[in-house]
Amino acid sequence: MKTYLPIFVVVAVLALVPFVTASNVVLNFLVVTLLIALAGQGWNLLGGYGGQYSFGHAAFFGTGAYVTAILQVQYGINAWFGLLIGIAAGALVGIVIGALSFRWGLRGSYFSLVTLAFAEVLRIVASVAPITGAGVGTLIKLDLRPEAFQFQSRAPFYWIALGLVGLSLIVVRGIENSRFGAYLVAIRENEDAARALGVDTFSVKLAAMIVSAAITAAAGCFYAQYFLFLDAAIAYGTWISIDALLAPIVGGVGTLFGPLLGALIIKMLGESTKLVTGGAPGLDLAIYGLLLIAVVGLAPRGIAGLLSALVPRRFRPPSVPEHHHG
Amino acid sequence: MAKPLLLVDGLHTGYGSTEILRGVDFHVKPSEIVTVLGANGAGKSTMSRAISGVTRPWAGTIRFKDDAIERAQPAEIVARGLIQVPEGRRIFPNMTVRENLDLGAYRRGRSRRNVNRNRVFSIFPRLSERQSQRAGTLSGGEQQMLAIGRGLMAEPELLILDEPSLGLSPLLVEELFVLIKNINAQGIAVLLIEQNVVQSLEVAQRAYILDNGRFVLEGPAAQIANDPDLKRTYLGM
Amino acid sequence: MAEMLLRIYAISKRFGGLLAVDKASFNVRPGRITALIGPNGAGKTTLFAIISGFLTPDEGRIVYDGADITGAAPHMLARRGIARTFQIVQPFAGLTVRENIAVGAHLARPNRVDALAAAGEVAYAVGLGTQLEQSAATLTVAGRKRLELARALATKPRLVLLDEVLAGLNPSEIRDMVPVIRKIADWGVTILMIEHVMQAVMTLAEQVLVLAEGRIIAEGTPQQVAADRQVIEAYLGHGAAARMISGAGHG
Amino acid sequence: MLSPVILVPALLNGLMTGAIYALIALGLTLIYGVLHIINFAHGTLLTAAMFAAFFAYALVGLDPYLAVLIIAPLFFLIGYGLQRFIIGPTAHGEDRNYLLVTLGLAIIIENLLLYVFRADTRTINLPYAFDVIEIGTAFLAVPRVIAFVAVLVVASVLWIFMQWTDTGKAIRAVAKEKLGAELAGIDVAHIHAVTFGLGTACVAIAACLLIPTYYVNPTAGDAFVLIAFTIVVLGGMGSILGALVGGLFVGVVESFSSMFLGQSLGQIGIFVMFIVMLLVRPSGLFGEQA
Repeated sequence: MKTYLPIFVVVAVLALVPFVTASNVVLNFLVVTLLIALAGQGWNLLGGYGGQYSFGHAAFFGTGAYVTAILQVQYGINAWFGLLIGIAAGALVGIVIGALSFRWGLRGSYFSLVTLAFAEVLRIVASVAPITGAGVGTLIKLDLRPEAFQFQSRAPFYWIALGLVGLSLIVVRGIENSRFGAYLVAIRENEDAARALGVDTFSVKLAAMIVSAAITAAAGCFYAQYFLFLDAAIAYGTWISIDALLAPIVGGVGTLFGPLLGALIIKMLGESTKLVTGGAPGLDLAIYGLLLIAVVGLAPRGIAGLLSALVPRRFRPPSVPEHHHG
Repeated sequence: MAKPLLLVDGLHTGYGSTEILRGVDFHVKPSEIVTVLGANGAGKSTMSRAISGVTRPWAGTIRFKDDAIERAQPAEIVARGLIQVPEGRRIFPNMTVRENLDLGAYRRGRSRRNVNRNRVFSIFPRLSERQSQRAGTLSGGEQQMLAIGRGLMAEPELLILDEPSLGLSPLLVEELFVLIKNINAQGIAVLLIEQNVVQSLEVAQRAYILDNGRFVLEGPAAQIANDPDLKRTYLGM
Repeated sequence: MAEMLLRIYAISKRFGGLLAVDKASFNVRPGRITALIGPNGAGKTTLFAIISGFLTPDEGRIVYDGADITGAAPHMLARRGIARTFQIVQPFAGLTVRENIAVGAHLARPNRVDALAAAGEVAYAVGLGTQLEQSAATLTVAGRKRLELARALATKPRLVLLDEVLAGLNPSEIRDMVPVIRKIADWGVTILMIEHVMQAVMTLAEQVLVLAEGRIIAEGTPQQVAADRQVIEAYLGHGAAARMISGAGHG
Repeated sequence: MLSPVILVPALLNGLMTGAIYALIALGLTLIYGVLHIINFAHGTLLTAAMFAAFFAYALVGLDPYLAVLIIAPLFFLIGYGLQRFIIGPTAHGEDRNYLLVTLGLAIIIENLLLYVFRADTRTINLPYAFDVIEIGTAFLAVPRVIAFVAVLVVASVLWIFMQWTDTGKAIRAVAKEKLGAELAGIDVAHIHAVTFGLGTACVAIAACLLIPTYYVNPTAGDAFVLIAFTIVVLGGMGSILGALVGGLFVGVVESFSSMFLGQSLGQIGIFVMFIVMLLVRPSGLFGEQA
């Protein structure tokens, strides 16, 4: 249980925020941050631990969001139940994309490209299909009752988002401590060596894809409930694919708290840019791009890695050798 | 005594956080054949890569014709006349033999190309016959000749040959070592990095034995060749 | 004659125009050390890749422990007890030595704690006991070879394929490694090894297979093979037979 | 419905559109073939070049077909600089980093354009934009015919350059055998940057050919990127001929599928083809098997 302690501490501390401030601006900011952290944790499991860089996690996010919304709007199904179905639907999309790309042995850039293409196909379909409201989008009816997963104030939303993030942290920590996790990391480090040691790389990658898709779909479901409006460019837009990979990469790829830390950093940067520029569109996102390049170039292990690098490590290349022949 | 053409002093390098070369000192004089022997993984290729500028040294100096080159780019080192024929040949498989050779003279200007090419063809008549054949379709031995020929196109003063005998049949290996002597007879210094101990010691004047990133032995090649204890201890023969 | 653990029937493998393995047939007896020798490019590593499931042969069959395993995936073969090492070592560079070995140990032990503990035991057996918590990236060549071996052993194999575990080691490191291989055989693990270091082949192997241009050209005890001077000289170069015989003398 | 009266114009129009696709894909495949990286900034560089062509006309009155003489070299330099000073140094030679750095560049360029020019859509009105040429039953817009011919010329020049010049040979050498090229004295970092510059110049030319008949806004290039990816995968990663043939083919497929399925679903046909291609034969029709 010791390894789960940091999760409980972090979640408990964050849970106190609504008691400190009732500011809707602050809570709204934090809800969005948690949402990105959740979507990013999904990406992190597959990309950070498994080394499979998806450029199309919007496919899962959007599916979760649309399924939750459509079930309510078109079929009158309860939103809480819709949340579960939305997560399952996201996982299902994960099975399809994962089974296809991993069965054919797609790796590296090819995998990134194919995930991107799947997300784009879904976006185009959603922008014309009648069931998604096509160009108009889908609006979830306002129904401010907890049973309908809608609340008067932001605080309950915040706690639910925090709960989902906490749950995702526990799931990922559990995976870290399991054979499945060890196999996943082994695949990231060296797929052939893993196969030689008895790792069924297809099944492990597929399983990682399913859990990853489910987590990111949960973020999509929550998004739908929180904003109550979706269209194809929101649900399946490249913005979420980018945020989902940016957060863990900035925070520390393949680390438990990387996505949360990264989401906090990029959202704070985005907000402060907006403040400075007076909300002109574009500049805040340009900063994301700059941040991405800076992290890749200067701190490949993310901000968390940067912090730990400040602490002296045991093994370092000797920049000045201890002995020198004259 | 002639001034050294290549002078390596206290060279350390490696990959990532793994140190491969742990302080290497040696020199090659003009017109000399020097051989560096050692097992797989002793650091031989790392050494030749560091000299050619492909791998950055962590510490130490490399001087060629009295100029420091340890921070120079590979292309600049080639321009100075220090040419490496790498392990595994590294020819351009989808180009013709002639295009391969001409790219060897990339830094030398078009005017000298014909002269150099004819010189290479006189050493390797077989390459002349196969000028317009795609390099990837040559046999292993011919590919090795092409690799050496491409190196000669750059007008080397020092030619580093990294494991040229690798993957060649015993007969071709004999032929190769005769060639190395011929090239050297034209005044080109040769640094021969090899696992083929017997023949390398026959052609070289001096030898160094590399083990675990350090030289454990150096001296005249003949002396090392005739010392069975040394050979057993360091070369496992 | 004892039942064979591994039977290779007329395996062929072609890459484009190149016939890498040409109707190679041989058997491996259980509990023995068999060495596969031959010049560079003879097809030894290709043959290993086929036996371990990384490549599918164009022709031929592989029978292991009485079952046809031709074309089975590497992880299925690992579960049946076939482990391999790679000529070019393939450590999980970002993991510690213990975590590396644990990946192998997980094959028989689903529990993380058990696997990590078992990894420690295997590490001690191959002489990596003091470097357990070190990152695999910091190991020397000799250390990486041991790690490669340890990971394979952690899967509790019946047959291990060792692809040049001695290559890149200096004579004193080879002297340290030879007893480790001997110890593994003494545990009852069958070993098929590709090796260039003749001395080690002569000391360790009970059976030697000579592969040249994709074909098995000689087979027998080390002494029998070394005695076939013509074959050896033609394919392994001048003085090879002498080296083999002197190696045998040392062993 | 399937009479030649409809099919022939659809075919010709598809080829015209396909030519532009081919040119964009040519740049992408060149960069992929030599640097082995997928350049995610390709589409936004196209957008940027379209803005350049737009303003050359809107502000100075420079005809896009003349502006190409300035814009193409300018974007060659931009591409050279991006690879030499940003992408190369930050990626540390790792595949994954190239993906992320070019993605980062794409985000930066697109959003800077958005910041400076807002989301407005702009078009230019050339006096001859609506002139047509009659070929059989088909009426083809003059700018599209010019574009088609121009693409064929550019592709031929590029092919001759790659085949016969020293720099072209050096590019091919680096593509196949980087270490060998380095040790033959070829400055690999320079050749990489030249290649990236050439790829960027290709999109700059494409931009000048597009602007007479197309609009520009900060996301205008995006529509072309995935199509270009499709073509590159279809034609074989790194194959110039593949990009050309693939581009024309995709243009025709799009033309026919939008005729039967409608404009918006026409694109889906391309993506489905893309996914199937990636899954079944990622090395493409003209590529070498990996």
